[in-house]
Amino acid sequence: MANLSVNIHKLNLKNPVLTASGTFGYGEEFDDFIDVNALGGILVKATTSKHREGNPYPRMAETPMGMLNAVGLQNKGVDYFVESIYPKLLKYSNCIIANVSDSTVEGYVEVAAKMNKLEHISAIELNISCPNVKEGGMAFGTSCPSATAVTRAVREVYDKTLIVKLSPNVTSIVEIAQAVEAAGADAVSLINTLLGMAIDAEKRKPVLSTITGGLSGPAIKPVALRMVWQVARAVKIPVIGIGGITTATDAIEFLLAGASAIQVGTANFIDPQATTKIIKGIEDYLERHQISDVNQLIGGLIS
Amino acid sequence: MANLSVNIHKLNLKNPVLTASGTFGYGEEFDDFIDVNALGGILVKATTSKHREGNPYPRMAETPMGMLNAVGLQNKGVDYFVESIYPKLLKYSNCIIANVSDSTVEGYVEVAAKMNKLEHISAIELNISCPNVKEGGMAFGTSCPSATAVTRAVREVYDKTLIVKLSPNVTSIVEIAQAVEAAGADAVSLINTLLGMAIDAEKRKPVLSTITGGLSGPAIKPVALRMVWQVARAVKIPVIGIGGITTATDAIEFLLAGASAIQVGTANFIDPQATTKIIKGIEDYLERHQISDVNQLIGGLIS
Amino acid sequence: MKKHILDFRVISNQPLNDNHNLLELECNEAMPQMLAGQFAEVRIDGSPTTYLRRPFSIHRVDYAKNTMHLLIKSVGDGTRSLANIETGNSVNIMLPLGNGFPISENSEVLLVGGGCGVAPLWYLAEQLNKSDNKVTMLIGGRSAKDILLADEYSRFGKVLIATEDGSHGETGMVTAHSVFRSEKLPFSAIYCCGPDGMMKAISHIAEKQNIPCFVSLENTMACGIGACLCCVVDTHQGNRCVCTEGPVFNSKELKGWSAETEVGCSIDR
Amino acid sequence: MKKHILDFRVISNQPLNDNHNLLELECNEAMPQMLAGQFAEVRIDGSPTTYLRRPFSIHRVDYAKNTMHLLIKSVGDGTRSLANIETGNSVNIMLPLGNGFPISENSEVLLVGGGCGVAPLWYLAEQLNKSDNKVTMLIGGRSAKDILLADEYSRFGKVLIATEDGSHGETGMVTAHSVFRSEKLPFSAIYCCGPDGMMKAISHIAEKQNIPCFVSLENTMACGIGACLCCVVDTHQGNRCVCTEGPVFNSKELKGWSAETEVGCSIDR
Ligand SMILES: Cc1cc2nc3c(=O)[nH]c(=O)nc-3n(C[C@H](O)[C@H](O)[C@H](O)COP(=O)(O)OP(=O)(O)OC[C@H]3O[C@@H](n4cnc5c(N)ncnc54)[C@H](O)[C@@H]3O)c2cc1C
Ligand SMILES: Cc1cc2nc3c(=O)[nH]c(=O)nc-3n(C[C@H](O)[C@H](O)[C@H](O)COP(=O)(O)OP(=O)(O)OC[C@H]3O[C@@H](n4cnc5c(N)ncnc54)[C@H](O)[C@@H]3O)c2cc1C
Ligand SMILES: Cc1cc2nc3c(=O)[nH]c(=O)nc-3n(C[C@H](O)[C@H](O)[C@H](O)COP(=O)(O)O)c2cc1C
Ligand SMILES: Cc1cc2nc3c(=O)[nH]c(=O)nc-3n(C[C@H](O)[C@H](O)[C@H](O)COP(=O)(O)O)c2cc1C
Ligand code: FES
Ligand code: FES
Repeated sequence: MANLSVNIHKLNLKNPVLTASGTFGYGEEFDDFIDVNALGGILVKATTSKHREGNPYPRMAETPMGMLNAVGLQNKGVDYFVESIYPKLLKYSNCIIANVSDSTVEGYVEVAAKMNKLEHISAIELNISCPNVKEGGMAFGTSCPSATAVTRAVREVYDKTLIVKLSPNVTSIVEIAQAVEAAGADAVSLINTLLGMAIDAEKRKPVLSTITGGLSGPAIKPVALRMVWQVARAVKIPVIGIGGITTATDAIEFLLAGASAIQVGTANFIDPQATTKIIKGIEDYLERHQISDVNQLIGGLIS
Repeated sequence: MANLSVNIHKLNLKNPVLTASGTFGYGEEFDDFIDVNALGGILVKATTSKHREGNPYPRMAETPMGMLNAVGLQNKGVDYFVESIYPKLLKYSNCIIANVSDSTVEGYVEVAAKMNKLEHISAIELNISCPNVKEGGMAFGTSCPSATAVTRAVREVYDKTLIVKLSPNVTSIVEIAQAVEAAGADAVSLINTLLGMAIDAEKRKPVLSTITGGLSGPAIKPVALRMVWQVARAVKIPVIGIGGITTATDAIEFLLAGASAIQVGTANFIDPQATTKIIKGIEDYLERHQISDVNQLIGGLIS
Repeated sequence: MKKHILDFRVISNQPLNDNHNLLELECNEAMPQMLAGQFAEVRIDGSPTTYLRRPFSIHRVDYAKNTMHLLIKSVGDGTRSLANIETGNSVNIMLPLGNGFPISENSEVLLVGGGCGVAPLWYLAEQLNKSDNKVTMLIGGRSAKDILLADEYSRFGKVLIATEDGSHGETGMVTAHSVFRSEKLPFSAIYCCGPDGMMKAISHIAEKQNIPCFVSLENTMACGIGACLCCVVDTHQGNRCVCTEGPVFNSKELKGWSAETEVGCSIDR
Repeated sequence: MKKHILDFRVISNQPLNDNHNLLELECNEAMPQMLAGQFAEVRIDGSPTTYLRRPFSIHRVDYAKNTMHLLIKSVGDGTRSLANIETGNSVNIMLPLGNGFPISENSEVLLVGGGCGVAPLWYLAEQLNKSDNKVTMLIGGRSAKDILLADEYSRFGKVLIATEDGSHGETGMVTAHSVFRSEKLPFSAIYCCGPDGMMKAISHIAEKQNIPCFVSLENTMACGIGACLCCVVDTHQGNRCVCTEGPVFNSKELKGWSAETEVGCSIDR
């Protein structure tokens, strides 16, 4: 059987299939449907320095082959995470990555420093791209100086693998990727959601309480694939591809575009077994194409 | 019956439904299917200063609820347009708008100046947002100084209604909109296509000859709606909404978000009668909601 | 309770009126145990405008036949597509989801359903009946044709009807039904499902008489399993997920539903 | 020719082999006139992954019955969805599109089809036969089961078969068929539809003997009516649209198909 394991900086993943933060809860929501340990790893939902209630309802709107969300980083804060959630995550033996968010540099640093002490959290993903919070969030990820500042500050307190998650709502995602690489990121993941909006024509009102929200799902795949391709050619650190991945074919497209691993997000909602099916599909593809190592697919477009 | 007519600067449109450039040919392609004169107006395909062959095949890839194109402004140049195409357009009595593209400011100015002399072309739409040409195109629309420069230069030679078509591939479309407003644009239209990519996993190759291309169709509607809403609140000139509009409900959502008119693009391919069905649907909506004038919908979100 | 993802086969699709259909679905495997008030997330195939699954209450369960019923009201593309499904077709469903109604024993209970809100009440009435409760069921609607399956419920207890136009049962809203015209209602619990406005009105009546009122909420859901946090409702304990912590709530827990006093502890179910 | 957008009803769906189906479709209105070689753009309903219409050659036309046939090869979601369509279902179709084959008169002509490429040749053979041509039809495929509808064509002329494994007709590629083993082929025109490689090889043979060769091209299409410019092919006159200026081209017009000499004028059709 072909080798499926890939490396992201110091992380050795048994396969390149991860879950996208905010779409996979803390893993246990999927225990009934799949063997979570079969995945390359899981990214748990965002943790901030303080407890956050998130945005008011409604938080979701369906769109053509996609959805908008305006969850707004609802979570109980890093201390609760350390005390009550982390212990539950210990049952998983694969790679557990925390998604770190906040509205201030100090907040990011606080969360990262506390995560640094958790042995079983092998990496953090810095979410500088959440479009659903009034302050911070996406703002950090849409300019090079602020992206650099938060990455550098977190780098100082975080020793393990530091992944920075990029916003697609920018003129040049390549510039931001290069900035965070220079600031010490060990890998970048992209894309977070595209900023979008839905209106209920009958009620003449925005559907979401926050008016705008983050677009995810197959609809955004072509944009995500383009950005992964652009960034993978422009940085030396590994790239993790995210955006609309639903099938093994989608995943392989991202690997070919240059991603070393991928995250499955919204697809988990439609099929909670999507991730394990994707792993199986990648295996089948490798066998059919007689490729012995999945690493041969990474950036493996034929020209 | 409710009033459907709207104004875009000096243009009086009999209804707010236009066609998007590059998706409606020169109108005649649709003569067999609809009464083209029933539309508020038509935007014909891009005209550049010189003949252009466009990009090599393949130029198209289907994506989830959308498509990528890489046509690359194929057209026979402005002189051919004036001599051979313009006369054929005279059979239409509604508003004919030319879409002006090029790779240099001089080129844009040349085309605009020649269009200025054509009596029956009542406006031009400056395409500073085409992602499918190596030079110029989108580059003009992704920075304020270059968007300002091309708008100002064209403004000097063009007397009638000047619409500037904005690129969504930017960090802040509001800033660009404000820049072209200050530079003399009479209206803005948005969005052009999002830059995307498709890969054929089996062949391990990009699908498009140009690797990346422009994403259109329902998939991009939430992004387009958000941008129209943002821009409409930030500029005083009228906004024309574009992006994934397929049904009357879609069109009404854009009007509610602040668009004074809308353009139907990719939907023409799936249903060449989409435009006239949308007009009918808007009428029905107005009647059902007992609204006597479509202008009451423009920016008419209830809060 | 273990959640499952299963294929079902449509064995009948019965139109009840203009816009309601009753689907009977047979499970391809042994159907898991489910509680009254739990729901299912149904994948709608062949509807290009329906990307996410759609939540529906578990209407009836027949373990002997290995079938389940869903009651579908056509409101959009997803529900219309289900309403048009043909016998023999396969449907992919995640279930059982959510918490379910608490089942009292040896009491007198009232069930109130409005419109399609009767959906979870069939299975509930059956369970309550089995647990030796005296069941009264009050069904409301615009007019006679909106009163769904009233006869069917009579096997579990007394059935009362209220229609706004008086074409069936008492005239007026359910909330104005004579059953409520008592200083001291005989019920130890009220169970309610229907439009928010109706449920709020019923919960006010219940609260005044200090009767626990359990309401089943709807919400826009993306995942149905607590993974996305899209389906929150504002409670006195903060935002809670309708899909995992609901869909059934004690109305006292919900902000803006009753007197705005903090309830010290969550109601036991 | 006026283009129409029409609803058709599936009156039969006949599987021809593993992955080919023959659909007979009845038009809800009087069917317009169509030319052999023209195509139709079919909207595929109920396939969420199929957003654009799909182009198919007009396989047969029966004006008396007001029906048309399409020959469908299942290659992806759109074609699979069509192959599974049930009798009685409605299909929305734009037609007739493209230019069609030039129809010679009183001549001897050769038709070459490979795989699903026989699709436009039925109607073409019928038209050529009606115009008093002596028709020879050469059909190629991997093996016997890939040779579709060969018997049906015999009513229009001689049918020759070539299979790579020799299970039907001559062994080998169509291009190696003995019909070509003549210094002076008797044909005044060759019509060809199939994989590009096959069509190129046939066009080389034709060119050597100075016989006009008309090929029907495939291409990825978004609109089918010349509005999007997505479907271009590189010709000696620059990029041309397959949907309006094709799908039939004289092979000499196509860049990289024959000797790379400029052809002065477009071939009259
Ligand atoms: C726990 C639960 C149980 C339910 N039980 C039933 C049931 O037994 N029978 C039944 O017919 N319906 C039930 N519903 C409602 C049903 O899920 C929606 O009517 C359905 O999702 C609408 O899908 P659609 O594609 O037809 O409509 P859409 O086109 O998606 O929307 C049409 C209208 O329905 C609203 N809507 C969309 N999605 C939802 C949603 N998830 N919940 C509520 N409203 C929504 C929209 O705002 C819009 O006004 C239940 C909902 C929940 C949350
Ligand atoms: C003028 C014309 C006439 C045709 N006539 C017939 C016919 O009579 N019978 C028949 O079975 N097929 C015919 N085709 C091909 C048919 O259109 C494609 O097979 C079909 O569009 C594939 O759709 P899909 O959703 O099944 O596959 P997809 O999932 O879209 O793609 C599967 C494979 O088909 C290729 N493909 C996708 N779209 C097209 C396209 N528009 N043209 C060519 N290849 C494509 C893809 O690159 C991919 O390799 C014709 C095509 C053209 C342009
Ligand atoms: C409901 C929801 C919640 C999300 N929450 C987070 C989050 O907390 N942190 C984060 O970095 N990304 C979050 N995301 C973004 C996803 O991780 C992912 O980047 C995005 O959805 C695109 O991938 P997809 O198309 O596969 O869903 C969220 C997405 C959704 C749909
Ligand atoms: C095939 C194709 C060609 C296009 N050509 C042009 C063009 O020449 N000029 C231009 O300004 N926009 C062009 N566009 C962009 C459209 O006008 C429109 O902005 C975009 O497609 C989004 O709208 P839609 O989703 O309704 O298609 C083209 C789009 C497509 C799909
Ligand atoms: S629907 Fe996802 S958490 Fe409830
Ligand atoms: S398919 Fe649109 S021009 Fe040919």
